Amino acid sequence: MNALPARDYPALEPVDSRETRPQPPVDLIIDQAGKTFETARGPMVALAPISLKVAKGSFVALIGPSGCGKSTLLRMAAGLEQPDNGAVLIRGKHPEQFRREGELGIAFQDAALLPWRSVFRNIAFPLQILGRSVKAHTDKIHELIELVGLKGHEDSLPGQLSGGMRQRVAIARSLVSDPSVLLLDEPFGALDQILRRTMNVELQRIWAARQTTTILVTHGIDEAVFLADEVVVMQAKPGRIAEIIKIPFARPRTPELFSHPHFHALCDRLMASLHGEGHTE
Amino acid sequence: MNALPARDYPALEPVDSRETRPQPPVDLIIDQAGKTFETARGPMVALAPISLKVAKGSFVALIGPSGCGKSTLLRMAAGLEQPDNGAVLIRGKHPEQFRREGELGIAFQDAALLPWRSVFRNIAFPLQILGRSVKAHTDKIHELIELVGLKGHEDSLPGQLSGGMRQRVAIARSLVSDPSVLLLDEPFGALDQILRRTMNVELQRIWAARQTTTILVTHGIDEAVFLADEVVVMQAKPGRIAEIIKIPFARPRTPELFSHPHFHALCDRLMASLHGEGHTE
Amino acid sequence: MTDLATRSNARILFGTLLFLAVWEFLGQTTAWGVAMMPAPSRILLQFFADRELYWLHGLATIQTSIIGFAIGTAVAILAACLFCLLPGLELAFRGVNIALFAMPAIVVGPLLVLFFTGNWPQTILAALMVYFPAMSATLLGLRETDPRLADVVTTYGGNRWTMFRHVRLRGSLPSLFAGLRVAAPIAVLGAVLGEFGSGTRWGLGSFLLSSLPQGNPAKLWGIGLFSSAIALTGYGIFLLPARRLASTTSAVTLAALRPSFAATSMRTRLIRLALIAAAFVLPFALWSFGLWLSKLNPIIAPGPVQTVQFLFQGHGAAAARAAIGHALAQTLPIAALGLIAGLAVAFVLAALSVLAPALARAMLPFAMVAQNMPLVALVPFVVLVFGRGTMASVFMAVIVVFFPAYVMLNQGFAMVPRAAGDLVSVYGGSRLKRLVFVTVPFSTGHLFAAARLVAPQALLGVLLAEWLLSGVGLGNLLNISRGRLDYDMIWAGALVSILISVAAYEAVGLLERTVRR
Amino acid sequence: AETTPLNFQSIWINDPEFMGYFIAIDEGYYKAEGLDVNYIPGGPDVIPPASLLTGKADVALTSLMETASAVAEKGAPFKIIGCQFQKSPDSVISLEASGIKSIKDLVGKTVACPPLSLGTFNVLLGLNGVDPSTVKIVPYAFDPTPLATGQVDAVVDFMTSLPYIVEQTSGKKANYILFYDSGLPFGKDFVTVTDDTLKNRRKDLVGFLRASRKGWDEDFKNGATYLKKYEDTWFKGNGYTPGASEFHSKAQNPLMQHPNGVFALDDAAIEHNIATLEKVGIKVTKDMFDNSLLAEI
Ligand SMILES: Nc1ncnc2c1ncn2[C@@H]1O[C@H](COP(=O)(O)OP(=O)(O)OP(=O)(O)O)[C@@H](O)[C@H]1O
Ligand SMILES: Nc1ncnc2c1ncn2[C@@H]1O[C@H](COP(=O)(O)OP(=O)(O)OP(=O)(O)O)[C@@H](O)[C@H]1O
Ligand SMILES: [Mg+2]
Ligand SMILES: [Mg+2]
Repeated sequence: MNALPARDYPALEPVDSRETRPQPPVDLIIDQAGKTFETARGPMVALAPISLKVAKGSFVALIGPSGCGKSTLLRMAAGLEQPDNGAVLIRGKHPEQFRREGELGIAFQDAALLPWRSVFRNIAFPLQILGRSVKAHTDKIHELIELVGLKGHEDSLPGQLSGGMRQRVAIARSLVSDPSVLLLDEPFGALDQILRRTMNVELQRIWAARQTTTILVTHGIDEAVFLADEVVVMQAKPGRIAEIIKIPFARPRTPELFSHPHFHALCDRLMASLHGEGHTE
Repeated sequence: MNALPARDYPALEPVDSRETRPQPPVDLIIDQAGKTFETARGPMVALAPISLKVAKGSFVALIGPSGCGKSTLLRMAAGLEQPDNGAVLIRGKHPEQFRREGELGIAFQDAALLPWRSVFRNIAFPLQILGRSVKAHTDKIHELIELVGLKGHEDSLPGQLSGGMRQRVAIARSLVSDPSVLLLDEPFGALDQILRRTMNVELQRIWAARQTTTILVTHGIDEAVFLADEVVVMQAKPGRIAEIIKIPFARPRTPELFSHPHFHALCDRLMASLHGEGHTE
Repeated sequence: MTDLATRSNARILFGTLLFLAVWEFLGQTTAWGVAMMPAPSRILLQFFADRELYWLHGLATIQTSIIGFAIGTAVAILAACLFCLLPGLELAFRGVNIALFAMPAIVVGPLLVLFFTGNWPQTILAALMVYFPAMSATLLGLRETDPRLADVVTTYGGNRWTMFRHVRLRGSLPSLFAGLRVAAPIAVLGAVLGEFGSGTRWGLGSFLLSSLPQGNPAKLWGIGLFSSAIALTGYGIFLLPARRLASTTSAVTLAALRPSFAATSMRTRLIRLALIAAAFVLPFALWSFGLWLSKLNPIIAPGPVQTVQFLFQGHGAAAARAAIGHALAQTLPIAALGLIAGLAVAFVLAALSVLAPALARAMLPFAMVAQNMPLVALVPFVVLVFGRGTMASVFMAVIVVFFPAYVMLNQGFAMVPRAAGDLVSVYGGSRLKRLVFVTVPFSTGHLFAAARLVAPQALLGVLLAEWLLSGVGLGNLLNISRGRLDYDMIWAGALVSILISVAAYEAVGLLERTVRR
Repeated sequence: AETTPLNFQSIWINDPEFMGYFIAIDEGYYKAEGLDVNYIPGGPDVIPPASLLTGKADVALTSLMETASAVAEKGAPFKIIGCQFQKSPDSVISLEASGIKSIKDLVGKTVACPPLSLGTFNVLLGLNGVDPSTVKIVPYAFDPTPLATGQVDAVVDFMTSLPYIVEQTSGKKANYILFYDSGLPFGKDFVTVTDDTLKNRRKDLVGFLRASRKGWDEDFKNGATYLKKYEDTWFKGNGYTPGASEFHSKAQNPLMQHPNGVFALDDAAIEHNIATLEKVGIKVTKDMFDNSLLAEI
């Protein structure tokens, strides 16, 4: 099963085990894809061949030690890195094909803003690339600016923003194109806890409203448990998937969940898995 | 008291209230220093005039919402930004004077690695700037590389590292010159929780061993409470100091502290202060 | 800080005044001063007496420079965009590009005069001289983009064109303006040079030519300084937006990856080889085509075949080769020296703009004057100071070489992200340390671009020196051949010097690829 | 009356060297011959024979060596139909104080020579028994300063303006030695056309020579008037002071005048020129000259 035909929409095969739900189609398939970088000191295995399926409309959190290949996995899903072998398919298409449809939203680990564009115009950037009208989306952009708490900073340049503010611009930018697949690489890393919580809730709202298939890389275990349907725990050396843990809490989840004992139990379970103490499936 | 004479070593005036300890000298004095940036849309107050004293050998954590001026404060202390008014003195000297002594270590919010230098040579960079021998410090650099868990990556270029690995290089770099004043701007933001805890403990060890006066900007409330003698809570619009909270736990603190009820109480207290519910002194 | 700046500005003002005073004194009192370095007051008086002529000649030169500048830079920018979008095209046209730039004026000038009338010969010469530097600078800016931004564009399905339109174009603005800064004075230089040769009645070049035999150094210096002033104005206009552009264009944070350099990702070796072949053939093809189109008499304009035959066939071939070889043996070492020295001077001046910005600002006008002083007017002075030997030729080459290199370097230095500089500052590093450890490594791209740009130029500078000063080498050979209407020799010489320039250009490229890998 | 256009390529920028043509234009002498003369000034980059070859010019003033070597070595189809300067103003000019009185005196001296004249100058030295290696030769680029300041002992240049300039600027008197008088008799500013033009436009060429001669004759008579007049027209902006123009005009007239009128190209002169060419290594025949048009004036 090394090379899936590009157009072959895969049969349903839920990674999600809540049997009561109808089995949704799979949005992202990573099939035995690994990534080795050539360096001056020989090959460097960033990701051992891994397989992962993400159901349409589901929320998956990626968690794992620094350097275990989370960003690499995400970049592979976005088609920015080619897997050495195996296949990566989004909606049955190669990432290069899929992203041209404008259904992909992405926030990189590094904000990657255009230094000469204001906050507003940075957020509008994906629209321009996708050839959509910025004018028609002005309201939407202003909403997003408000959502990430940057009202009043519309005309600021990236050089005039704090680190956290830049990251928030990147979050808003990833949402502006109304993506149906959203890839977020530690988007809340530079935010304070209060803002982080707010953003978590907002992200859940957006995700629920639009059924956006979301992959979130995070170091916040609580955040992962709060937001995700499934948490993918990765391990390093070589980068691989150690365990996939389902999060059973009902939706919508409210901030109260953070203090629920079941929540803490799951967090502890995750922590253990991170420590390498989880059972490997 | 707008302009302190540069050589005037200030009298002891402990911000620390543990009366049993002898009052240590003050290492950093910020005296009514504010910072306003000129932007195209008029002035932007990043920091209202604030005052702060950091005792020699103490550990201060800075915490506050994104954009409240934490980085600006740190950059002011390093002499990278000039306050509009008021004075900033480290060890009774202007920061520009002080940093020439090679007693200052800093880790920026953004890793700021030089892309053409390997991990090893990035860490060695401050030594070269200070005119110290890199060769004589080879062992030290390798120790630091091991400390931040980058063994085997000595020769990697920044472009070949993950986000968290880059941040760790920056941490190692801030320690390489054996600074007696250490400024850390969210150094652990991109690290996973396990590594973060390890680094916290290591940082405490280094701090204790060398009596390094440390200012740490962080969004991790638990981290702040675990590490600091005092937590400075800031608020935004305009950036200002809302409250300074003393952390009374005995040293050395062990990871067990994280599950101590007093610890949680203090964290909650801090959270409340962050929410703006704390009493303003 | 501001206080410090005013103080250093005041010091510079004082220095300038002192300089003028010394000049005045020497120019008034010493015999050689009177003859070769007339006092400022005499220059001014002469200027005043000639004011009506300055109006007539100056206006013509300004007009010619502006039109030449506009044509040259417009073509340059367009070409740079095309070359950026289609890297293969750049490779294929490299031969033509360098040939256009490296063609000795001694060959181009007479041809332009033959084919164009009115102000066009000098206008086109200005445009030709402007094209390559402006194109190189723009292309560099278009190519050196932050890899992080490329990722953003790619994930939104952007292609080469969207990347170009939204990222590269804006990101290249600082370099583009650097290109315009190089181009503006060169346009003036080209206009003056063209006017000097073309026999036109109006223009500072013809003013200079007619004033040369008058033995009135104050007049020559006046003309030189006046054209320098025009050039400096052009430079200044494009300097104005530079600082703001640099600060809004350089990244806020340091990218972990270096900008990907040379976007030549040719699919296969074969295509690359084909393009290199095209690069080699294209100039010759255009040469033949141009001749065919113009129906020029082969006595004046031999085709490629005739030129190669001249060098390798028939009874005179060996003698011709020997003559060129002998000339090259004299020219090349000096050109190499001039290139290195010119780059060194450019580097020192650019470094000064980091180490002692006020001083650099103060020195720049002098450097600009040296670059724009018509070399013919400088000759007696150069002879006085350097004699007519190697030193004089190297000096002339340096004058020609350093300016474009300086602007490119300075531009590169200005683009270093703030974060990198901060890092040095917090460890109390001096400006020198910042230069050595951050600024220079960061701007290797610009460093090599500067070297590539001026590699052909050094040869041109030496040719000029040989023509005016030393009377040896290739420059002299070309000049004498012109007097004998020996166009076979002239074109052969031009061909050889162009080939050498291409080789120098490629050598720098090779060095860059090795260093930046 | 109908006029036919005739493009005339001059050899240098506007100065008194071309007075006669200016007069002929301004006073309508060409028009009277049915010619509409388009005067194209010269300059360092202008190569008059090349203008003939490209058809940019119908008539050109050329220098002997340039034209002859093109004819001899490249087979260029040129014909010389007249000669403005019977004696070329090419000279070795030195300060009176230097004591250089003949070419022989140049031994051990530094001479600035335009690279273009270098070959001829070397021959000149040889003819006068001077070993060229005993003279230090440096390039000369129109500027009299080196001579005035003593950087060089002598320069090779036209004697029509340099002696005056040197005296004006330095107060030192300058002498000159004509090449013509030192073993290299040749003319300057040869009226040159291509074989085709000669064949097809003979009448126009004769008209051109006639009108030009009339212009020069007028100059010889009333030169001062025209010098004054041209200060603001033909000579405007050329850097000459009125004094320099006057000197130039006066100095050149004896070199142009000939009993048979300006442009005369008698057989003796042709022989001289051919002989001189042979001395500098260029072999041409009488065929390069055609003095039959002058006879028709
Ligand atoms: N371009 C590259 N060349 C060589 N090695 C690379 C490259 N990119 C990534 N790596 C290596 O691949 C591994 C995984 O990197 P990746 O960025 O995916 O980690 P990560 O899980 O995102 O870590 P973090 O949480 O620190 O961001 C790392 O060990 C890194 O050194
Ligand atoms: N160069 C600048 N020009 C204009 N405004 C600036 C500049 N630098 C910072 N600011 C503003 O100053 C305020 C404080 O910025 P600072 O970077 O200190 O925040 P911070 O507390 O570090 O935030 P974060 O946690 O997001 O890093 C922000 O509102 C920012 O917009
Ligand atoms: Mg990552
Ligand atoms: Mg910050």
